[in-house]
Amino acid sequence: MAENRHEKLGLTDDQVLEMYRIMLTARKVDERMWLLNRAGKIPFVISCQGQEAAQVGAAFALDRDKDYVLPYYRDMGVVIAFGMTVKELMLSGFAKAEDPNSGSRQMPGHFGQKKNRIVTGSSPVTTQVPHAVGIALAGKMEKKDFVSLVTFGEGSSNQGDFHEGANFAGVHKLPVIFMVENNKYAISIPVERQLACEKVSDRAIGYGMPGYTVDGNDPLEVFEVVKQAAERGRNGEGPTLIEAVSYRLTAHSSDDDDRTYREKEEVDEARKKDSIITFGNYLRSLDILTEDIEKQMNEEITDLVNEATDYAENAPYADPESALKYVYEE
Amino acid sequence: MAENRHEKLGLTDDQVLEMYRIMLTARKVDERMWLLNRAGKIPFVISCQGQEAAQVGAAFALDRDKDYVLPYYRDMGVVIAFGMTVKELMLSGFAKAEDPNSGSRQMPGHFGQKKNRIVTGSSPVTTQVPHAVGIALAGKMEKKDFVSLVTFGEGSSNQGDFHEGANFAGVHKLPVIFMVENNKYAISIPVERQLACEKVSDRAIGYGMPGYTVDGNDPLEVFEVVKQAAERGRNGEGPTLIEAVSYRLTAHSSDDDDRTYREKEEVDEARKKDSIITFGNYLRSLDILTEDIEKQMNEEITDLVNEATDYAENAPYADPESALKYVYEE
Amino acid sequence: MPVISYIQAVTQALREEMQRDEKVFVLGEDVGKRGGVFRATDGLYDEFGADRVLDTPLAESAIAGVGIGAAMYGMRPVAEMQFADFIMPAVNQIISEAAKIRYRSNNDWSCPITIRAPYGGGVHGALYHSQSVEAVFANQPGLKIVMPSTPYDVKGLLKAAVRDPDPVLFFEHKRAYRLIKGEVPEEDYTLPIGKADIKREGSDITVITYGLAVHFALQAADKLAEEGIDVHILDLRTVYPLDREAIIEAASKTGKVLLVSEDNKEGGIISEVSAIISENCLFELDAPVQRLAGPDVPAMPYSPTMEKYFMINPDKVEKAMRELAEF
Amino acid sequence: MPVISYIQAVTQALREEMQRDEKVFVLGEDVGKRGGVFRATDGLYDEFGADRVLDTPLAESAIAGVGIGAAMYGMRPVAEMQFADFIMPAVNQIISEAAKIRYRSNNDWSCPITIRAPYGGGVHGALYHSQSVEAVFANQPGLKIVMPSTPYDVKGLLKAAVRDPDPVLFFEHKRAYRLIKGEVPEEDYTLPIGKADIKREGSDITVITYGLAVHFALQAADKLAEEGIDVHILDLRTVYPLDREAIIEAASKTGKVLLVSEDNKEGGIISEVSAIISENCLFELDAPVQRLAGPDVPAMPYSPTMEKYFMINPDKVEKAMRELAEF
Ligand SMILES: Cc1ncc(C[n+]2csc(CCOP(=O)(O)OP(=O)(O)O)c2C)c(N)n1
Ligand SMILES: Cc1ncc(C[n+]2csc(CCOP(=O)(O)OP(=O)(O)O)c2C)c(N)n1
Ligand SMILES: [Mg+2]
Ligand SMILES: [Mg+2]
Repeated sequence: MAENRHEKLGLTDDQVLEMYRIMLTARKVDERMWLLNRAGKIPFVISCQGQEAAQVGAAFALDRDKDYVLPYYRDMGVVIAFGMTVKELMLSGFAKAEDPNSGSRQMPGHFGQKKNRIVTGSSPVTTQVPHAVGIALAGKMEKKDFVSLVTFGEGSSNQGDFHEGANFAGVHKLPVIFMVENNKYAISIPVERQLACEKVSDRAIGYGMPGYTVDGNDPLEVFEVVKQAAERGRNGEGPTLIEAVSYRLTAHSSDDDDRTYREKEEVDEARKKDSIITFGNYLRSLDILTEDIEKQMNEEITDLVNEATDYAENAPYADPESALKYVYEE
Repeated sequence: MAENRHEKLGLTDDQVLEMYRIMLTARKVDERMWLLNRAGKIPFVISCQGQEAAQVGAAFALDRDKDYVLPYYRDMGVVIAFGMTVKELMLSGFAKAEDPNSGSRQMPGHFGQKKNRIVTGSSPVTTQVPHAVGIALAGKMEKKDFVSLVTFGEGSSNQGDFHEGANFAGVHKLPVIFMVENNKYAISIPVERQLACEKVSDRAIGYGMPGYTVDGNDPLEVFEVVKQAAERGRNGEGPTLIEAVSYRLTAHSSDDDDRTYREKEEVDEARKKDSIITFGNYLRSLDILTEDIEKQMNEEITDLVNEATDYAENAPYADPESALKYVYEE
Repeated sequence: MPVISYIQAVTQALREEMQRDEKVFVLGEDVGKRGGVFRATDGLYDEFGADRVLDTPLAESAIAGVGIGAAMYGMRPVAEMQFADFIMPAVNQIISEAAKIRYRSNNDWSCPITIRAPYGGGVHGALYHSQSVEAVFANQPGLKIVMPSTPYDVKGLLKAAVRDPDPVLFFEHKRAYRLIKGEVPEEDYTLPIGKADIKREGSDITVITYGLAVHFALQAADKLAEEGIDVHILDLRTVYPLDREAIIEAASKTGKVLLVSEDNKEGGIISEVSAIISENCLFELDAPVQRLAGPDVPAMPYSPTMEKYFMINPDKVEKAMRELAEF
Repeated sequence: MPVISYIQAVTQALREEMQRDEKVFVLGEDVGKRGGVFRATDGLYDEFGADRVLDTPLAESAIAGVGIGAAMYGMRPVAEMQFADFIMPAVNQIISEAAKIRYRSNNDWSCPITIRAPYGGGVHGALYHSQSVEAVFANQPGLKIVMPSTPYDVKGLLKAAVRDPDPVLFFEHKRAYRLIKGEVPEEDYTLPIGKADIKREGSDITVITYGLAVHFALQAADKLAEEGIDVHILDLRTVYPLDREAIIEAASKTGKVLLVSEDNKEGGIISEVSAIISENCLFELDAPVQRLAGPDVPAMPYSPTMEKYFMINPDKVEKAMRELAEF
């Protein structure tokens, strides 16, 4: 039996089970999206696969009734944890009018849902970083005690907006958590041809904030460091930079073919550390994820995904002329 | 008598005297520009005062027949060392047609002179940083062994272009020397409200390069570290980040009034460390800058500045219609 | 009514909006203690403190981006770009983000930010402190671009911009700052963004312009009036999206139209004005729609000779008006 | 002559220019081993190696800025922006730097860079993978903007861009990449940047357009020909600076002009075309100059219904042509 690590972090058995359920839900939605794409039913998929642990670990470390998240396109785990439903995700995948993220104006993965404090995002990478700083600034001005969590890929940490946003947060000691999901690739470019530093967290000192690199396949490690960062933020101690290292298990997107630039062996090796397996094993070895629970969970999620798929597939497209709406306030 | 420090660095007495001469020349040209500005004869001045030691120390550490410099607007010391004449500087100050930097299209301080490998610069800060990387890249592709030196203020190190350029140079191990002239202010903003890091050189590790912070009032300290950086660059060991700390002795520019945001006492204190005084004293104490030499040097420089002023004042303006030239190759 | 300068109108508008609404705050380079390099935020730091008159690091993309984040949260940020020329690093935040936030979220989120910047030439500012940059943004639905000409318009439109639920770029002519003075009421008022304004009624020729050039046109019109040429002057005020009705009406009124802009000629705001007229008023026109603008060189040079050659001025406007009147 | 696709013409031009001149090199995101996300640089990595087909970090301002530095040194960089939508972070480098280097240095320095980017919609690309961005840059003297419509033009103009002594933005329509095929000679040739091209001679109405819309116009013209309406089609090819003579000639030829663009309507390239016509051809016109363009919304949505609503297509062009012919 493995050592119980989550208790020390203040997490109950129910909570870790819930974390696992969300990770698994994200994975299953993602897998379904690929099937639908290959069947010609949805035009585009971009995956969370391999990053669910970091996403759900981070989300659980926040106050999901108060804090703001600025996810990037892979963060299905974050947005499910923050309240987006599987049906809503499927509506987005099928580009249907009811998609709450964008009313089917944006591709899937471009999350946004105000009622859940999921801040609308775009395609050009890293633009959300200064937004997270601005939201934290607003909170500070209004004497609120929320924090903002912004995520992005390791490649995206090379954009100027990362640098400018991080320094701004550092100077003004704002409660922002910058979390890099280092999945070792930016499309075809491996991390060592993307970044000259050893760890992305090495950049933290340049902005006067602490930096941590953690195992992104371990939701508990991520939970712990994000929890501390959120506390620092709420205490007025400023921002934190966190790097969660995992691996991108799929091609970059449904338009990509990763066999042209990386070896199958490398991917297979990474699959062994897949958090769905490793965190599942942790929970199994502690008898938290029992056979019964697992069976039931699988069934529930599958039902959810099936229903959502059916619903979304049959849902109506937006009216053509609705393309004219909401350029400005109406 | 002070300890002789320059010999160990491989600098002869003549060379350090020449360094001092260029520092003093830059200072005197700058002082004259202010007088001319106050007399209503030239519309704008932006100063090198307080940064001459770093500029000349760095320039002397390079191969001035081979290396490229991408100076910023305060770098009169750099460009004089690289071959720009006092007359040329005055032509630029007076906005006369013969200004070699821009044919009087740009304000003074916007240096550029191809024959001396002084790369043309603009007003938006930090854009020159990626250019320096591109020039180093070209050199590497062509198997040349020159390095490029790019300078900018500490405030400007917050621009995205610094981050993007530095990381690019780091990944591709290019022979670039990034030198921050930290003069403690960006217009009215003191460094501690500009940067969240303790030292700008703390940013180096984020780009996988060594970073050094040195006394920018000491041309020998700057010389030493830039010399090493140039060697690293030529040996294919990649870029270096150097921070030279001094103080901006004048207002930001002739349009600024620094009394609105900083105390006279602070400026007076900084004046005591003025390199023109301290490096002068070093040379005097070693009997290198004797009374005779100093007198003669002062006279020569004053004559040079006088002649240049007269020449530039009487030189013709550009033809109005020449504004239409050189938008594209002609 | 008190007479104040163009820049005083900026400061007054900001002060009053900050007093009116706690969610309004100012951010930018040197806007705090220094009160801005042009002193547009003069006194605000003392009145509202460092938190609401926020000196930022030197990074325009962050100034815009942090402001956008705060605006999405529900604040009313007024970001200053020190010179319009230095808005370029923030283009991605403005075009990809601010302009598209409402649309891309299907009206779930919005971005009520105002971005102010001094633009324009004739101040020995050389290539990078003289530019007109509006054309870069004047094709981005979701944005509004305001370029006022008088203190009255500045104050009313800046207040409207701050209260606007969508992003507004507010470009102030830096040479107008101290040169242009005018009456401004003491009571609170706003002016409608998106509406052009007739600055002079006339019947012989129509001049459509904006910014400092409005004053050049007014001066030239006074001269031509002595010769019996009666000039109608429309001040666009909002250059994007344009006030099509006002343009069509003004062009149709005289059938002879001169468009004036300080910006380069090709691809400027007045090209769109011309296209609107062409689409709608062809059979009302008695002469080709003329454009007077800067030459197509990158920007105006530093040297006084070349700067003067580039800049439009009352004489150039007068000459173009006379030629059109005589057509 | 061999028939190749639009994207093959891109690749051929790059390969041949790299073979011809050692100073030519390619840089961008995923251009190396991956051969580009659209495979425009397919095979170049194997032929020329990692140094001349340079995978860069994910940072567009650096891609442009490093390219500009190399160009100032004397190289001939061809930078790729992965999508035109992602050129926005590089706007400062392109507008403040590339465009102004020759001018600001009084001809001492120059910047012979080519910046390629796939633009345009109709590929389910949604808001940020469908945009036309040319209008952002089409008011910046010092730049040239090329937007070819056929494989022949692509190859000849891309080669000309690489050899051009000044910065060229080269926008390739991503839907044309595999859709449009055409004959391309095997011998080396270039086409003149700055020159429009008559794609169809006709005498009843004139259509002026560029990019993929040229093909829509040609298709529509074939249909109208059956009804006896003879359409003249001018392909701008270079959208900045515009070929004024060719525009004036084409407009004057029929007196009825339809301008077509996939971009939003207000402030686009065709506004300037209209202004040129208005200034020069007023008395040759038999109908108002019409514009057919995308609606003024930020960009085309993802959902197929709304995307189709936004995009121009042969039917919309045909309808607008017929209306004009019947005017
Ligand atoms: C500004 C910008 N440039 C280019 C792209 C195209 N693009 C989309 S994702 C991507 C790679 C991102 O890599 P990384 O940041 O590591 O995130 P990952 O996809 O690996 O999670 C690129 C180049 C983009 N979306 N935005
Ligand atoms: C992109 C950009 N933004 C703003 C300015 C206006 N500006 C000119 S110098 C300056 C301060 C620069 O400070 P620093 O980098 O520390 O250099 P210093 O002047 O102190 O040498 C500012 C804000 C500019 N030139 N470019
Ligand atoms: Mg990645
Ligand atoms: Mg400084």
